[in-house]
Amino acid sequence: MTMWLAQSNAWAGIDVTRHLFLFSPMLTLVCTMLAVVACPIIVGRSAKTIGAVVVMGIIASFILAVRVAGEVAGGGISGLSTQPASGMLLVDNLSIAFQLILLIFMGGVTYLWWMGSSDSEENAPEFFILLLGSAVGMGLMVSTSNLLMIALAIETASLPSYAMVGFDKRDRRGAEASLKYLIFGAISAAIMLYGISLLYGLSGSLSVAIVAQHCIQSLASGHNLVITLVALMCLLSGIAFKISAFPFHFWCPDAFEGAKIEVTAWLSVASKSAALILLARLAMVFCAGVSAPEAIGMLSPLAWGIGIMAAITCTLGNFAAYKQTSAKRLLAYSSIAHAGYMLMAIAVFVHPHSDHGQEGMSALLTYIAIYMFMNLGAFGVVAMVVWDTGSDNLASFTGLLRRAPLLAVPMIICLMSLVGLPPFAGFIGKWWILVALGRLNDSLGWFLVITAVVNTLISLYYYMRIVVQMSLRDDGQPALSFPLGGMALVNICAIALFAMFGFAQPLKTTSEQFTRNIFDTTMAKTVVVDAAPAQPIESVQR
Amino acid sequence: MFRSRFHTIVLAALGVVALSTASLASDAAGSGADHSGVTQAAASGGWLEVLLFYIAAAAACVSALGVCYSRNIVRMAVWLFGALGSVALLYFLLAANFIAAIQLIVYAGGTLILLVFGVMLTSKSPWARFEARKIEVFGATVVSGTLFACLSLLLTRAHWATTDSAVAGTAMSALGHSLLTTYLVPFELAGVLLMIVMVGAAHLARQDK
Amino acid sequence: MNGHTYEILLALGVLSPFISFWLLVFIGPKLGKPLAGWFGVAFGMGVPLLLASYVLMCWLGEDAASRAMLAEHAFRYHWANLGTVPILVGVKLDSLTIAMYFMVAFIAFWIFVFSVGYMSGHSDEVDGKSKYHRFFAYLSLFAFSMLGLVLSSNLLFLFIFWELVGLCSYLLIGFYFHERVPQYAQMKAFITNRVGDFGFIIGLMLVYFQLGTLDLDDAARIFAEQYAAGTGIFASSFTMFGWSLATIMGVGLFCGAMGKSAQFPLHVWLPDAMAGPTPVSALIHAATMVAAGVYLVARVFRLMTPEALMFVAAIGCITLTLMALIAMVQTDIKKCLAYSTLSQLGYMIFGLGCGAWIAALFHLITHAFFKAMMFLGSGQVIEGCHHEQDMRKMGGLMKKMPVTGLTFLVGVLAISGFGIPGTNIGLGGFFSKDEILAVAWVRAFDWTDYSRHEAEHGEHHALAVPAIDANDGSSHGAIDGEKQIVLASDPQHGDSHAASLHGEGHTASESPRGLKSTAHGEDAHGRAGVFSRVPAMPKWMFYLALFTAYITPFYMMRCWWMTFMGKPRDEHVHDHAHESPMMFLPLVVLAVGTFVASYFLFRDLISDAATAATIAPMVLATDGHVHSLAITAAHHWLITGVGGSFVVGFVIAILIYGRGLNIAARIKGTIGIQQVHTVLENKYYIDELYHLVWVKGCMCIAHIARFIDTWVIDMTYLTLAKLTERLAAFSGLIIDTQCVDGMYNGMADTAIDIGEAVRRPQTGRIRNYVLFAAGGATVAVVLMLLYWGVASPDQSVAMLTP
Amino acid sequence: MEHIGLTHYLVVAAVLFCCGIFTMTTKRNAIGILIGVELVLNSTGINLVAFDRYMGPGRLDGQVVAIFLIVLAAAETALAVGICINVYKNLSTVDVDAASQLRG
Repeated sequence: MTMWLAQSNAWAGIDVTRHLFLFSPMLTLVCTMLAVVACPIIVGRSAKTIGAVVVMGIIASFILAVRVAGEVAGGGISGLSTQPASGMLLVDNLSIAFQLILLIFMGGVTYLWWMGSSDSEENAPEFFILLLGSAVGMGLMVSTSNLLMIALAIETASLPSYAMVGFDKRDRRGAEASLKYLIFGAISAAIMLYGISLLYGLSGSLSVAIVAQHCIQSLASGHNLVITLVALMCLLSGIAFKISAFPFHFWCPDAFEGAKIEVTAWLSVASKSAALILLARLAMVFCAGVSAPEAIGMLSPLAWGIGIMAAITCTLGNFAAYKQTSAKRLLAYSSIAHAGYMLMAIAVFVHPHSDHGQEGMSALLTYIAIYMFMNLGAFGVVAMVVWDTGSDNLASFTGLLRRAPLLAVPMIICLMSLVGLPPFAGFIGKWWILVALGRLNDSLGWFLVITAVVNTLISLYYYMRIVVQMSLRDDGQPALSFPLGGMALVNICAIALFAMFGFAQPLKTTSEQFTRNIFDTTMAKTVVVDAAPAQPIESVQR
Repeated sequence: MFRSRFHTIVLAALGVVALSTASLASDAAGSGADHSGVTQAAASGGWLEVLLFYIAAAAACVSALGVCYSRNIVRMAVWLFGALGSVALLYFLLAANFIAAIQLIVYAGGTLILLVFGVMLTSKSPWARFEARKIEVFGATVVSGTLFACLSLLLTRAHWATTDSAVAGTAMSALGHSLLTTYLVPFELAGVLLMIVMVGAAHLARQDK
Repeated sequence: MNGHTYEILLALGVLSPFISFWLLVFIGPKLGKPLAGWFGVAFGMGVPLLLASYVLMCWLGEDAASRAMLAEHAFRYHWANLGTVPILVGVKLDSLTIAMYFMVAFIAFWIFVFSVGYMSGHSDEVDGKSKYHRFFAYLSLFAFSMLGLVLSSNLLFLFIFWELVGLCSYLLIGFYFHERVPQYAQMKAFITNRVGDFGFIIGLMLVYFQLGTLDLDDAARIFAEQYAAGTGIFASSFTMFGWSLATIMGVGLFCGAMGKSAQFPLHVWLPDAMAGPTPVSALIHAATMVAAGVYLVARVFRLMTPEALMFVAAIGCITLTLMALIAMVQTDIKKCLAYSTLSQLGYMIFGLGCGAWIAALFHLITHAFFKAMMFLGSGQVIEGCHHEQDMRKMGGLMKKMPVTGLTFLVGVLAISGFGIPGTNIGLGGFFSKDEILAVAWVRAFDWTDYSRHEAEHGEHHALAVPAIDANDGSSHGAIDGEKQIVLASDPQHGDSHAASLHGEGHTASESPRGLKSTAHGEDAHGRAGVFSRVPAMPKWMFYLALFTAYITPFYMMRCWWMTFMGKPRDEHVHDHAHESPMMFLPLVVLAVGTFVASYFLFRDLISDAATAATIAPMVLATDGHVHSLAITAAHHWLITGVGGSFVVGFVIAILIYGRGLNIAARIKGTIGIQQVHTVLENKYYIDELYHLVWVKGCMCIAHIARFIDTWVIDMTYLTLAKLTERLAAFSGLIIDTQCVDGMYNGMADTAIDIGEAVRRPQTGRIRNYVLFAAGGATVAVVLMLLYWGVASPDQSVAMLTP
Repeated sequence: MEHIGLTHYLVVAAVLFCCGIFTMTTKRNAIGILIGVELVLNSTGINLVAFDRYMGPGRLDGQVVAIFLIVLAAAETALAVGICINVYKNLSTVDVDAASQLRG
């Protein structure tokens, strides 16, 4: 007791105000959530009111995130904890970049919801509490390097998602989807926690940096080798579940098909990319944990593990998408495939020969940013078709080019971009991943390059099916009625895809800026990372 | 019917044993916090600890196997209760009194009751049973059996980041302190999470107007 | 003009049809039948034509120095990095670009105008929906891609536009996709082009990896430097078919051109592509797109080794001969023109391969004018005769369609190389084709293998072929009057390096390669990279080209005569024949354009552009006009022979077809003996003679060639197509589902089967998922245990630094 | 009698873990599967607390995680029961095998 009392003011010397500012984007989301909780009591349950509150919250959070991004450009901190080394909560270029993407996407999803559901939805507060909750979880997933926080953040992201998938209580399919999602998620989480407990036992710490060092030692010495791999496998299962990587992808199509379209869009991008960035961060820590040259080769099994997982994931996603008739399900499989491509980028920087960690990282960030627009556009169009025709079956798309050219053309652009054809941004994303892989210049890199290219060809087919359905088949159905705002949304996405292709270099430069210095923060070194003293960020006492 | 009654008796006995040995275990571990909250020095509990461990471990294993082989959901829940109690006992033996307490209070007292509510609300008859196919049971047996073999092999041979002997348990105040310093963020996040889940669960379970 | 005005105007001209495309896609159906077409004319092509004309006028006002300045300081947008190689996008600003740009815009504009009239007479409804606007949308997209292709300063973007152009071609060939033939034609075109593009991609990869840039100018400069220093691609010991890596790069790039310009053996798609609407044939498959291959070769000329160029020449030579022979037996008016196009493309490629860069491109431009015109004329005829394409049913249309007939005749004259030998009077082909032949003659008969030559004569030896600057055309050549072949070179360096070929080759052989790389890098732009050894050409190439020069006038005249002269053979067709006034305006304009193009502007512009190409191994040209060769006795026969070839051809054609189809009908029956007899029974002894000497022999070869064409090559493609049809079907899906439904076999089934297999675990049952995952994990753990074993506690641990 | 060490606890945890896996894969009742999950979580808890005990003085990371583990389990169960009730309302059963409309 005295021991603790002696340093009773553990927070002395920590500039809590500053930390609170740096973590303000996520805090703002939590506050927005509280506001939404309070709203029904104060102003009633009107969907529009709730929507407005949420939009304001998102905007505020976005503005703060932009400001924070400026602050942390030189290096990040590990904060809001008396033990910064534990890496409980990080803010750095990587986390803020993802939070920016997340907020933009959340704005898009909210907008989609506004158009589709705001008139009929009676449970808007609940929906937004869940949406904001999962956003907070995803935001935290990318800004931590502590095993406990990882588990908690994943759960915070997952639990609301289960409820969102089954949000429409009258929908039988939604109920079924949420049940499957829940059970699969619960099992993955349990197994992941078991793995975390083993890792804790092996390393005596929850900080990923220390865990990584111990793991690398085990791998290098062959000592504790198998148990380490088992523990890592368990940990990976929880993350792979969020990524929906093979063999934890089974929930994905079912949950996506059963969920409401806004939720599907949200999960397909936000939850996957959050998990991908989390995995990337872990991978980076593992690389950084290698301080002895002898141990470097030990990363190879990890790289191969992730690489093979990536290859199977994208191949499987593409093939399984072949005969789907539901557009949502097709896009679900497509998102599995894309998760596979993005996993490839992660394999880059676990790779022992890789000094291209940053390259893989910036490729991943770029891909996620592009992927966000592609999916928002595609799901937006699907949403509008569903609203009008009541079905997401491919048959509903028949003759869309005539019935609603302003939807069909963006859809075609988004799909072409998903394939990765120039001149759309999807090409850029894929290209940089391939470049990063190719520059590894070893068998894993080339294996993945070939897999990716072959998969791109395969995927052409099923995306084309939608295009064909829209442009060539026509059964004379009347023109589609769609909200003007929705049309604007999908067209903006399509234009963004063009623009990102045109401004590829600025895009690349930006994403490279956002991946600078992340290494040190990830290792929870907690202090100013940028060597340049020009913009010192206050160091945190340990 | 006889079978079920037998099981119930066994379970009840286990429960009684578990609860009554809890305080024993706490003492045996020699690590309970005294009233001032300062931890005592570690002292191996000798034969009592060994005995209690084997009782608790056996109870936990039997309960877990009971969960596996129960075909009825209510009985599974009861077996789970046994398992939770035994685990709480193990926590006591590990000198983690606080965890043991919340294991009993939150887990056995809250979570399990919630599960039983779930069972009651979602069954036409609480004794309804869905049988898995034989092949599935067989597959699952093989998989989990193999898994257990491998795991126990690995767990016993591994080098853990531990010292050789047990040390004194930590005081509850230390836990509380660390929750508000090092683990402040997870602590708050858990609060947020519980609120979200409450809202979500309430929404899903609520009867629509 | 100054600054970047040129580039901005040219780029705007590219953008305009693109915007027009989108607008037509969206508001086209609302605009309705004639209006959508006029919209396309105005925005799709009118704006680019205005801009192109303005730019051309301004460009002509610039002197050589300021042109070089402008090209030097052209704006480059840093688009992205491929790996570490920056991709700079910009406008390739030189005389060739301007000339091509203007040509494309001009011809395309008039074809757009023609299309408005042509399409109004065609049923364009599929399933009750009008596709009228779609036609103009596709045309606009094509215009965008083609102009973009011409402008691109970067090989990657050139390739992207290249593919876009191919896509438009595909879409337009299959415009009547509800019919069977266009479906197959579009598929064939697409597949064949992919074969070529495969080579193109290999070439691009080599450029990217070996030269480290994709910019045309940079690539050429680095190529030259690497040659001089013996590094990079020239240091590679890799060979294939006896070709070095550098040659493979050139050949690979040329493969792309082979596909697009339909060179043997990839030519098969072009005749079938005539299934598309006639304006499309005129625009894409005669004037512009097929010329893109030639344009590409001209652009990458500087990246070609002499061996690669030899390959180019050989392919061109084979193409021009075989296709001309086939053209002789065609009865379909469009097919006849198609084969003639093939043959002429062969001429251009052959010319480039010989080094007759200027002549080949000049031929490209004049050919574009008159061939577009002829296709439009044929469209007019077909339209007038109610979709009758068989020339045997035509005849005597001159009275009904005088404008069409006369303009068509102009085209026939131009393609045949009509002109008066010894004078400066003639039409397009007269200047260009004959010059190609002259260069070929020099390369075949009067060429010294320079590496050997230098070894013998050492550094002081005078150049074997005296040089004249291509532009001033002055007579340095007077030293050896008989050889007027000029090595076009940079005007600034004209004096010192007049014959850059020899001067440079010489230097290269003198100095040790490694030592002079830096010294060379500096002025490499002006003159380096010239190969020390340029081999002479085999003589058969020249003979074949010469031979074809006689065939061309024959089949063209035959075509014209059968259609317009003689007596009407099908009253029904004849009665219907009429001329649409809106459609003959473009004909007249293009006919006048043919005259103008033969004399003004283009020749000079291209010679000017050739200066930039001096980094190339060799650029050969006569000093302006082919007849200047006439000053030597040695060339008299060549000039007379070539210049007069059209007379021979015309006479033969008129003799055969002058009196209707009787003879021709019999000739067509040569496969059977009875028909041969009928032909032999023909009263015209002179015809009989020609028949025996020329026609039958040629026909025989023609039929053999056709047989090869139809069976061997087509069959190969069919087999190949089976394998690739799935791939093609992917793209086919864009426009046509019927094709795809027919091609659901093969790879698709396999892929779908895999898909099914993959989905099988997806039973929808959660427990199965879990068991599956857990089982997999267990297996993995067991395997790991078996492989590594359990780490024993006693094992000594080499702890690493934490 | 022998000394009770870390591995004893770990093996007990492994038993619970494997029983949990078995339960997940053989129970058709959704709540049954959740009970399996609870078993796995409990085994995790034993692991964590046992490691803490044997890791030296002043270590309480494992215990803290165990606390959060219990919180997570509670949260998950609450939501799970909500979802199960929702499923029951729609499907009239919580047999997960009945929930196979979404497939393929």
